[in-house]
Amino acid sequence: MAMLEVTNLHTYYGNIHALKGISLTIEQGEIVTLIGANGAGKTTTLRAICGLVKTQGGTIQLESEDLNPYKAHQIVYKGVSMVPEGRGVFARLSVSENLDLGAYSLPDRKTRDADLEKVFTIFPRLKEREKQIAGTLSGGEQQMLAIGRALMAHPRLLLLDEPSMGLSPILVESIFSTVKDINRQGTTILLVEQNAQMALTIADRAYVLESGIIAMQGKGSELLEDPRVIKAYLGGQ
Amino acid sequence: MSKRLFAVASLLIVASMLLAACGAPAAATQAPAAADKVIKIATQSPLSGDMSAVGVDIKRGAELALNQLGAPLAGMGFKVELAPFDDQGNPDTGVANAKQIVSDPAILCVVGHYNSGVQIPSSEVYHTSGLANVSPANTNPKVTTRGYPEINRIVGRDDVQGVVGADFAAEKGVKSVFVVHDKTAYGQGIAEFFKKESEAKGMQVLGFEGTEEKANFDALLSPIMAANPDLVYFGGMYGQAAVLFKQARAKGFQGMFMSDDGFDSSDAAKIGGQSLIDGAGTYYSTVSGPATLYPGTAKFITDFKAAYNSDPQPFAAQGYDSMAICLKAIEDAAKANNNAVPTRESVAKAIRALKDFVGITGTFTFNSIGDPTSAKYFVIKVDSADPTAWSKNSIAETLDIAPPQ
Amino acid sequence: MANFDLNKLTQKIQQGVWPIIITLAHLILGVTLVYLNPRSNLAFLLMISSFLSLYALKTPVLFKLVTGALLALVIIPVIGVRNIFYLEVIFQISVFSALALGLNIVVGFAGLLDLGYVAFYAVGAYLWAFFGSQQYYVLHFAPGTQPSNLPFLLPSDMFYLFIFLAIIAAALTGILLGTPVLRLRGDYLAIVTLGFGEVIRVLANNLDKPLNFTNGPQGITPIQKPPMPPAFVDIFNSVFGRFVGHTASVADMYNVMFYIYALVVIIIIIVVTRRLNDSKIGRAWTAIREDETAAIAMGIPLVKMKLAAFATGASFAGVMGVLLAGSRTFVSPESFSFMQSIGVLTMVILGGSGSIPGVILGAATVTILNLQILQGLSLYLSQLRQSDAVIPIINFAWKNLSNQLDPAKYQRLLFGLILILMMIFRPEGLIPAKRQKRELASDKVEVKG
Amino acid sequence: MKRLFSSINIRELLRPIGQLAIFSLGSAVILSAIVLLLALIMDKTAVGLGVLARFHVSLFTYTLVNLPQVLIDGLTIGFVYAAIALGYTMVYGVLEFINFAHSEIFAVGAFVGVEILIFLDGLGILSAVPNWAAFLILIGAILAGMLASGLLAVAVERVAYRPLRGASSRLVPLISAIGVSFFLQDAIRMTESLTTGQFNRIFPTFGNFDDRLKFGELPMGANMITLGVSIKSIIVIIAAVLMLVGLNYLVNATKIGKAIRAVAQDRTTANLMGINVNYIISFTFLVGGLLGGAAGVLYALKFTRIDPFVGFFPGLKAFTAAVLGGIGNITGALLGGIVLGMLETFAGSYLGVFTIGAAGTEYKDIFAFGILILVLIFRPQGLMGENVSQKA
Repeated sequence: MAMLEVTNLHTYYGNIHALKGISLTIEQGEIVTLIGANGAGKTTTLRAICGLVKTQGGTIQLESEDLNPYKAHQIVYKGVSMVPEGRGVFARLSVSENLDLGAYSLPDRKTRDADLEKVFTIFPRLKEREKQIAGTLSGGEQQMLAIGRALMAHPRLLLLDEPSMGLSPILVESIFSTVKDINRQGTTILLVEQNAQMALTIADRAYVLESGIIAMQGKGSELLEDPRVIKAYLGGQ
Repeated sequence: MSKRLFAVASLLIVASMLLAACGAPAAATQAPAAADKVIKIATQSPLSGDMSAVGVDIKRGAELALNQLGAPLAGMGFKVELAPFDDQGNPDTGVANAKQIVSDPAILCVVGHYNSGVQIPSSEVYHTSGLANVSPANTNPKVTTRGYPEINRIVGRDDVQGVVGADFAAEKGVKSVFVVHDKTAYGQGIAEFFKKESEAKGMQVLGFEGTEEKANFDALLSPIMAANPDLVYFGGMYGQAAVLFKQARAKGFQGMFMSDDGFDSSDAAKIGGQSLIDGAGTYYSTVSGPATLYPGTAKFITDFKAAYNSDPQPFAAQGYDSMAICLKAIEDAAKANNNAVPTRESVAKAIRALKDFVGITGTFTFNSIGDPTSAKYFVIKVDSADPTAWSKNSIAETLDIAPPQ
Repeated sequence: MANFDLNKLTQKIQQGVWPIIITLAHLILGVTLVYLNPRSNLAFLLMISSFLSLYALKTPVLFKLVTGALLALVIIPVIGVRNIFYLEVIFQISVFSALALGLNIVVGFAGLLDLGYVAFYAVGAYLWAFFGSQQYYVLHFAPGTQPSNLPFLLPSDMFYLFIFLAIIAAALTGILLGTPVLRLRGDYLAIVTLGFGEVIRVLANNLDKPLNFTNGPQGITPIQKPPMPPAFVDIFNSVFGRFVGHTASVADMYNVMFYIYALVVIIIIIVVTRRLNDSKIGRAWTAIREDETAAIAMGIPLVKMKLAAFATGASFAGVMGVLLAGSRTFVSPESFSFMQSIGVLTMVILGGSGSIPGVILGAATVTILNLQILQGLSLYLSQLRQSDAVIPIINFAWKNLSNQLDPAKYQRLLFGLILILMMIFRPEGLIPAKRQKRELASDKVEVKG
Repeated sequence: MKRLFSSINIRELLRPIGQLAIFSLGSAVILSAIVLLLALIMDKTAVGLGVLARFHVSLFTYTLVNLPQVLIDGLTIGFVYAAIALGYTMVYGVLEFINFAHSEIFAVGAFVGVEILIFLDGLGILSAVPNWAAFLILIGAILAGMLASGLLAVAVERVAYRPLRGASSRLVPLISAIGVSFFLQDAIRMTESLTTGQFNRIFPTFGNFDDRLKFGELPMGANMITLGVSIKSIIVIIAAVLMLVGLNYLVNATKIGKAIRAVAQDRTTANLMGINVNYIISFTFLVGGLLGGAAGVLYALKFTRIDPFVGFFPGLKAFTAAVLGGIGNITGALLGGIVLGMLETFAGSYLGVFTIGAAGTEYKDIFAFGILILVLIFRPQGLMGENVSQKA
């Protein structure tokens, strides 16, 4: 049973046909990445999965359960967490309040302290800044906070939208290795990335999106060597 | 899209109107026979908005009078109808209504208005078409000082009522007053004349303040308490006056309160309660006679309550009397016209020709500009904090005063 | 009727000579009915609505102009003098159209919500009320205590000069208020203008001491009207007298005169707004309305442009104020309440914010609703209540209907409902502005490309 | 027991009370200093005015003697404004939208509370009850008013605001709110007229709410000025403080409060946290309505008479107070209310004397709006508002 199975997904923005029949599968424990040019529909796919975009045709199934009837805030309760593009931290709340909001979907707070410890071991920087207002954090710290916050919800499937955006190469490196760590501890990850090189390196499998359809798919390492991918996304000659 | 919609709409309007036009003559033929004997009397008062409490009751008073006193005209074969208009307390609406009223030849008399600001421009319209107007509530001198033969009122003028109050205060030995008014044409008008007369009688006017505030008089009360006058006078309606008096008493003011005929409502006792009785007590001047002098008033209150399930507001009784005067004048004019529908001019003349017409609020004869000659003015003392005993309040003084010419 | 096809029908009536025929039929029918039933509200509505046919149907421009002019300048005055109530309704429609068109510049074009628009109206009205009356001589008298038989301060033909002075005074007031507050965000501005409207009303109510400028709540009266050339009355009577049915009095002709003045103001506003709208200023307003941040980025001087809109809108209100003072010969603070501001705003929103024909339609609808329909329904109900009629099916006697349910009493309720429903179902109004449509269309193209 | 205490955040309970004390004291001291200074400067010039001549006191003495009572009155009305302002601020904080209809929601609360009391009075219950029972009945009426207003606010949001949430312009919901406000005014009037035949309602007299606690007397010439505060003013003040503390706790120290703040900042991300945004917005309106309803009944208690248009002016003032303090900020609403109430009372009490009768109480509203415009020129974000850049 696949963790997530998307079949023939269609969405529209007004009259614009944004996703034209996307199908993809994510198995338990995998890191899968979606790469593609700007406007190819990567973010739309993520937003459709977590319920922020209405689908018009096709199914999204999480462990064989159809997600279509659920609204965005209900899907969180199903174990899907998303780290949105541009991080979306609550700038006027403190770091610890942001993290608490991550655990909003959990019924009681018995595990809160343990969860917090866990996030702080992954991102020690956040512990130092626990009382700080999130808006005053650096870009990298905000990205850590966004990921940590998503983890507070105990997700089975973590959706990451452009975690490398606007970060220095060193930070990107560290974020990606953290993502890999999170995955090793058992969280399935769907990663959308502009930085195809990095994404393909850590991903088990990858899909290439072009104008709303899946143009290619395969193992991360294979796609890294595919000439078409190199030409289009890896800046090769 | 919208242009298309309108095009279709106008086509449909034309089509339906054509049909209606074919049907109309049939309806029109039978109308005149009955319409000949229809007489309408219009009322204009604010029926909506925040002044409608009083405005609606002016209309109801008139309606009650029409129902109770319409018999003589009905006996002469007339069907008398009420045409109530809502002036919204707004001069624009009042003038438009006035023009609608004068363009309906069946309307022979108008009872209205509540706001002098509406009455003055609207009566210009009545005047141009000779339509009689009896005002139940407008105390502004300008209503009649323009000298129009159609415009009458049955209430006292600001310049008299203020004087009555001040004279009474002087008799009571009041040495100093603080005058407050509600910043309406009515309240301020009375207050100005009260102040003028008080100064003339040698009283000290310690303050003269206007306020539109309806609830929180704390800020106003500080200077009043500091001045500690013998009398606080309020020119305006009971809704504000009673609240002010209550709050003043609560702050420890022990002097006398006085107000005008806008205070004449049992709700004043409901709001003010015991604070009206405490200290040197509460008085109000009024042109409408108390039940003891005018038995009609008590009956009016009972009838009004039976008909509308609420106590009459100020000027409801005046609305009743204004309508009664209209009815009587139309009856007189119709008799003079061989029981045919009289002209507007003759109705207006008939009102001025009335001699000692006995209403429920007084006995009326109109002078050459439409003020009641020697209107009776009363100063009434509030005797009980119980609202149901309001009509049993005692008369402290009765005055017959002719209005200034 | 089963296959009723709206599109086909509209196409058909927009083709060939049909539009001209329908328009003329509408007009002639309306005028005839009004002429025959001088007091029928329905007939009057039919006649007035022929402006809609004139606007909506595809007829040659010359035809539109000639018919429109004939209707506005000949037929309406004649019908109006025949029944002065109609003239009053039309006069108020034109006054409120002018006010709504002025507010439309502020709300519709520049997107600034002004909840105190009547303040500028008041400035114009009180300007002429003070100088065109005897008020100058009673500066030292308390309201109500002044002597009578005072002279007027200025001759009555100064009225025309004061129309121009009112433009300046109202525009200056607009700038005075606008300069500090136009930096604020839209909804703050709305509340501040609301407060300002109240301030002007309270000032009008209170400036009777220490010097009596406004005569307080009693209001200023009499105010002079501009002189009426006697020839005007004579000519009207000799040309149209037999159509009217009675000789027109000077008072009637004053109504016609003020109606025509209001019409002139409307035409000037339309020309000015059209000109402005097609100019750099108009484009700047659109930019500000659509996206303030982007407008700043484009180098648009925000405060200056907003002030321009504010002052233009204000000046038109000022002119109408002078007309009001002259036509009513009476001005009091009651005419400038918050309710009045909301009424004008309702007209703009209902008709179509930013759309000139829409705003006029809105003004006409609200005025007719208020003066004719609601009052008419109340009168009708009151007649029913005085009769022995019974509602058939439920067997309910009209007599027993509570008179708390008079439609005329629920104007606010209706205004409120109109505002809510329009915002939910048709925020762009009855006749939406054309420019917005164009923009939406171009948006789509851009995205597709 | 220990657990219970550890789960209540004492600091969040005490912090607003401290702020309150500072604000009240601060504005009192500043305003007093200003008028006293003015009085000192003008001391010689205003002599001869009727009031002063009668008691042979100087302007300075007059000002000083009146000051304590003016401060008490200003504080009371300030707390009323603050209580209403909390409702505006709550909704504005979350939706950045002026709930123009809040003044009518306030009025509905007042009417429900007063109608219940009138009904009980009609049964003859109120006149006989002892003071403690009167107090309980009052609390019951307040709760009923709160409930009615809260539900109404939720319904209004659902019907008139939610369909507009995606609107292009901020003016769209604002105009709809103005529509709701007008609709409700007449709807209250219609209901009251049909059921009771009139729409001016009067808060029945019962209990000892009208009694006055006297603090002492101050000499004014030959005259003594009594200093005091009525029991109902004390009730109003205590209730407003409770409302503030409760609201502050709800927003800053509970899970749902955190969700409210999250929704206020970023609805999409809040959604991704599993927060049902529609539910939170409804809840916000509920809380705003509850506060408005309570304020309505308290207002009726303090000022006795209500009508369907009763909400308009207090609503406008409270909104002014909220903007003055920095709208969207709970503490700001409180500060704004206190400052506005004080200013207004000072203006109303002293303007007449200081201008030798040329301008009096009637200008106190103008004074309030004037201050609002001034503050907005120099601090568009309000006294306590943070200068947060507009969110995208």
